[in-house]
Amino acid sequence: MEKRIVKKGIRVLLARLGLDAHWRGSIVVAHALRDAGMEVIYIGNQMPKEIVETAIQEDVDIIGLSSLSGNHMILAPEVVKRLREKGTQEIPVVLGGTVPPDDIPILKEAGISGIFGPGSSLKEIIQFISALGKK
Amino acid sequence: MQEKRKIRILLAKPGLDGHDRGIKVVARALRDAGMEVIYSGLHQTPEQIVNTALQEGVDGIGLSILSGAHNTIFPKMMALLKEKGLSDLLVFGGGTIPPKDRERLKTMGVGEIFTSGTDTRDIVNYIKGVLEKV
Amino acid sequence: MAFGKRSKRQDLDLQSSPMAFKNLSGFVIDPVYGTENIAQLDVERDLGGPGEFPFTRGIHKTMYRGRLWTIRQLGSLGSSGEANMRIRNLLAMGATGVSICLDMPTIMGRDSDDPLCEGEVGSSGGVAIDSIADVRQLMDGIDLDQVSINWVCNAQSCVILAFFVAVAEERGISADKLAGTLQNDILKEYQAQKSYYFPPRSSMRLTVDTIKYCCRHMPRFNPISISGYHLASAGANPIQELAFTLANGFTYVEETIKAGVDVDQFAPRLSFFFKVHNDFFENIAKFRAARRIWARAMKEKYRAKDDRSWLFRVHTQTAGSSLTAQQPENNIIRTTLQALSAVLAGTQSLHTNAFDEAHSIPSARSEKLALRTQQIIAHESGVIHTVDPLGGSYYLESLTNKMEEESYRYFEKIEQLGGVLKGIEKGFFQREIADSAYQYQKDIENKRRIIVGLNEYREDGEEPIEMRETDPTFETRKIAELKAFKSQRNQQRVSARIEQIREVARGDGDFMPLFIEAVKDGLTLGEIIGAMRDVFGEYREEAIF
Amino acid sequence: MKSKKGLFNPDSIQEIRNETKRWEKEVYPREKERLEVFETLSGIPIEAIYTPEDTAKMDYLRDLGFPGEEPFIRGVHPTMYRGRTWTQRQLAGYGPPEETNKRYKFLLKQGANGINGVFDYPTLRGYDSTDPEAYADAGRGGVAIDTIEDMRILLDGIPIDQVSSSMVTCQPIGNISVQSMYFANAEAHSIPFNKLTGTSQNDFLMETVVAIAPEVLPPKASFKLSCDAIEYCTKYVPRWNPVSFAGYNYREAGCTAIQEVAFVIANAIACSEELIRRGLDVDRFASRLSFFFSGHNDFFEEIAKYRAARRTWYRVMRERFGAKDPRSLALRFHVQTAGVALTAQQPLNNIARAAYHALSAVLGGAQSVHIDAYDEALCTPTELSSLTALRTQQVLQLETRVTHTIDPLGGSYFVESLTNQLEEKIVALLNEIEGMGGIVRAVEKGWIHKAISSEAYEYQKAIESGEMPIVGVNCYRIEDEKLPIELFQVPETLEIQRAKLERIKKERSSTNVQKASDAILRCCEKDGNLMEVVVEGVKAYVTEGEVTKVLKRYYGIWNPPLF
Repeated sequence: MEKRIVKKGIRVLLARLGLDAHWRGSIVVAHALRDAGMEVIYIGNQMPKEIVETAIQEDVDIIGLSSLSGNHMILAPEVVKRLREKGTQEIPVVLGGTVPPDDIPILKEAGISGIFGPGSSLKEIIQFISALGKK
Repeated sequence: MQEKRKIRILLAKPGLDGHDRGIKVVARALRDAGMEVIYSGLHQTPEQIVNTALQEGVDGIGLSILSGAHNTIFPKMMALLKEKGLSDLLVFGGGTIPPKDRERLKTMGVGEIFTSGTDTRDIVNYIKGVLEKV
Repeated sequence: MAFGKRSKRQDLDLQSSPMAFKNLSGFVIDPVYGTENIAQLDVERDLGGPGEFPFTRGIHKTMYRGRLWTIRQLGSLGSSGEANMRIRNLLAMGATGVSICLDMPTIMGRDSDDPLCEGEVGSSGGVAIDSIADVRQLMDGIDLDQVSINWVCNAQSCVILAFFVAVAEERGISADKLAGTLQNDILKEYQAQKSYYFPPRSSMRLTVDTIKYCCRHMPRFNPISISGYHLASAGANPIQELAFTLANGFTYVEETIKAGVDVDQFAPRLSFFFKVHNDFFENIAKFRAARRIWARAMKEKYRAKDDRSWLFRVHTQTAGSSLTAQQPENNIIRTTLQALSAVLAGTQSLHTNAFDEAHSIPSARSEKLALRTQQIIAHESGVIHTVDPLGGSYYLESLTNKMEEESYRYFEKIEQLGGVLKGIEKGFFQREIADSAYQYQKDIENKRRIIVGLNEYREDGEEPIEMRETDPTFETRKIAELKAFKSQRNQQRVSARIEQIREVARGDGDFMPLFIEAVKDGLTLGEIIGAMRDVFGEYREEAIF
Repeated sequence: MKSKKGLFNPDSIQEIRNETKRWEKEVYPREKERLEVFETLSGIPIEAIYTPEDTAKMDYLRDLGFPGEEPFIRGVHPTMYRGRTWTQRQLAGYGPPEETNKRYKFLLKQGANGINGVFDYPTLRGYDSTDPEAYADAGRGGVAIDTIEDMRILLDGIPIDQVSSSMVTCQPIGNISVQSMYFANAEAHSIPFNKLTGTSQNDFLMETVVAIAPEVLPPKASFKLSCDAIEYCTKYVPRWNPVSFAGYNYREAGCTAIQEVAFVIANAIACSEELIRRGLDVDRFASRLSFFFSGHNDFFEEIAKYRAARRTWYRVMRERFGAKDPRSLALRFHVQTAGVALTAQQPLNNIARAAYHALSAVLGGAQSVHIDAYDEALCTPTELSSLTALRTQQVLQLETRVTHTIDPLGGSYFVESLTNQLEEKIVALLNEIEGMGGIVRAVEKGWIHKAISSEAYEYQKAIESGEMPIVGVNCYRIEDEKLPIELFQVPETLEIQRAKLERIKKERSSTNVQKASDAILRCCEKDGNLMEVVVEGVKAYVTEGEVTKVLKRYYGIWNPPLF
């Protein structure tokens, strides 16, 4: 418990889902979150299992996922499911990338807290994550 | 052997618009294809056009309309031709005419409507196809 | 230099392409241009700095570093109420100027209730203007002293201007605050566009009348936009467009000087209107040559002293005639490239066509995309960061020189004919243009000129695109409105005004002040034009093709 | 006659200089400027006006010359587009090979002059579709290839001895299998290797820097695989371009135009040194090294970039490697219009962007061009959007007449001056990389990663501050926009691939598979050319994933610096 009190910033785990090669968006977000005073653990491409394990191990406040390949409908809900299995469903999951509008309600239903499509601004993302982290 | 009579076509520009590039190009193309072409010039009323057709004894009339007045002018033309007993005259048109209107005009007896991008050879072939068969 | 010889590889040219390496004006293009092609170019004499004589590199010192070009889109639709909505919408989306087109009856100087106009009221995507009431509605809620309005009117310009000034005065805005342009170029009507009523010399008198009025009372307003665009639409190739437009310009200068106005009083308000077609570099060379020729002529021939009199200020529109009805999305690409060439050429104002224009009046969606195209070039491409970025290019400089030379050749020919008005009467321009139009069509049909989706890569069974429908009840409503308007006028004053107009027409007095008063009394466009027609008579050209 | 060696004679330059000074001091300040800074996308300041003074130091014959001749700045071929226009490459690939094959046939029928394969993420990175790390990405972003049978299906009915193929096998780890399958498939159809034309990407930076993920091959190993493929093609497939240095992707990831060119050339220098070390003569392989650039927003900087790249490459090949064959000295390149410049907002606006991106490539003298489809920021291109992209190429080639003369901007004071400045900065960056011990070392140190990712961040910040306007994103935005276009749905891939893999694994000879895998491992041990054994391996139906496993077992894995 003490650890939580001295903790300076919000801890965010950022991962790219599956094998998606698009790098730029998640890196830019990583930079921005760090500049906004958060601690960022960036693990690159990972599958849901590794993402959830790292999240628990690193005791993060939020998980940010990036996917531009179209695999989000399979893998993002999988992350939430595995969090639930481990009893750590309080860690919110946020997704960024190429998400068609029709997929958004389905992903929200599956437990994704926030979705950021192409053209989202860093400011919106930072604000959203800060608000989530403060809860 | 009797020499074949040349096809005579009246090209006319009814209504108010002055876009005569298309009709002049067609006029030259028909002439180069061996037809006799009478070009009416601008701003002709349907009455004037039908009178010219009658006087010149043409085989067909081509109307160019880019102003959007085709739905008014064609029906008038067709009615006048009928009145004068010229219903069997070939009438065709060209200009900015949407597909839906094209269909409607054809059911009124307009032979063919040519729109932007038409190859003039298609117009020549069409006219010859209709008139040389007769 | 031996290089010139080495470059003549005609055998290879023919193998690779069915087209010869020529531009739209028919100039033969060399494989590569180098210093020797512009050996005669004297940078100081022929280029100058931006904003410096002879203005080849641009008429303003800062050009787009100082101010972007005016993004001017078309805001007109059948009724003045609808057009008003569209104008407001365009301004809200970031357009910085609007053009207003008229419907066919207005263009022909007739009111909506004229029997000759049946079926054409609100046609061609233009606004139907009969009376001051229409312009009042059209301008409702628009800041007349802020927005620059381009009135695409010609033979009827004097009446439209009267409506505009009268409406502004009603709203407490004096004429000297109004910005904008009248097209008012009657010469090109006889040469190409063919919307005229009176014999050329009477029409010229009206044009000069409006120029005089604007010089005295409307310092921010361009009384004329000397238009090559329509010459090109009717078929003129770029060199004809350039030469004929400038020749027309010189004619207006001469006629206005003849009417007793000092050249420096009106020349700064003359403006031009060009088309940009498919040939990218030829477009750019055309503008640069135009600036240089105009500046030299104004300074050296017409002895203008004010440096603003030397400036060739130009509005540009992308080529409607280059658009295809087939595969309309392809037109977005053409328009983008044409718009880019206009910007590289240093235009003052630009209109980009909507991609569905070959089919119908632009839909709201296609209109927005056309506007965005300009904004993307302005804000994203970075081409606006320096003035005349292509200046010095061997190819472009050489092409600019060539266009200038060829223009002088045309000027000589026109001179020999006895000037532009004589040339019109002899059908010279009409024939030149018709020749080029026919040549263009033949080039397309035998594939010497390729248009994608039209004579190459054509597809059958295309899905038609959505098109804007015109409202079939509009005509009846408009006629009813006009009837109501007429019934409220003081009929005696109307008749008196008509007689006054006939009187001035018979003499040589000024029209504009009278027109402004007349439209305030409710005279319609058709009545004013009609009154003049009684005196001037009607002009009919011989139907040649 | 005055000297024509320089662009202008010295007297007139002095006069122009004086006049320019006067104009800048007295005339220009009379009007106000709209912005505080005017600069290119890579940050080079732009002057209000360029005059002969800016090109005064140039020597026409030395610095510009003629097309097809040193220093190749005006173009690599004597006739350029008057002889042959650029190749229109429109990338296509999605789902299982059965589906992509149909799209290839559609595009060829529409006038495309080659096929251009993009591969799904598992294929690019050396996985089979069914791999537990990979299944969610099967068929996404490209076509799925697991075995030689997939290659056969992909190319079915396409005359690969007549049309050229461009294969975006960006990472050497995936390239070695896919390219082997392509060659082995040609052999099975009795097509001689000297009839095969095309390009594969095969860029080790793509594996270790740009598309970084944990657990990739170490830079040295990835670099070796890349060089193996180049060596193999040099010896056996003489008309194939075995590498295409993917500046495009570096740029997409965030770097500037200057870095883009410097990194590809540094990469090409490293490859050349390695191949010379292996005993090949520079003129045997250099003409087959090809380059891949991005066509981004800054119109003139892009044109200057292509020209500067040609002159820099010429100087590197001539001065550093002593190449003599003109084809070794001429930098040939493919351009793709910048995906990163497209917006998901108001997607049709992208047609306008891509049109002038492509125009700048053409004015820069590209050998082939791919134009992005307008829906690329949203999904895999639909048939309509990919057709519109192809039409953009055709409009440029056939209607604009920019192809009628060579290097039409040559001589432009602005373009020439920008070309010189870019070249200078590229050379400076090349020297910096050289000082670090070359590109492989710079990658190992994480230096390239850092350079790219900080530029990406700067770019995004510039957009968000409004300093870099993007229409529809940070200006002229429409709230609650409804997507006016139809999005593409990726067809079912995984189950189709799974069924094929299961069947193949049952039917193939496991002894042959074992033998082939052993041969690959032995080749690693004795540092032989791996391509030679992989080509044999795929004939025995060894899957891509199996090849990867052997390679990773021997070379180990590397965790690159992630950001």
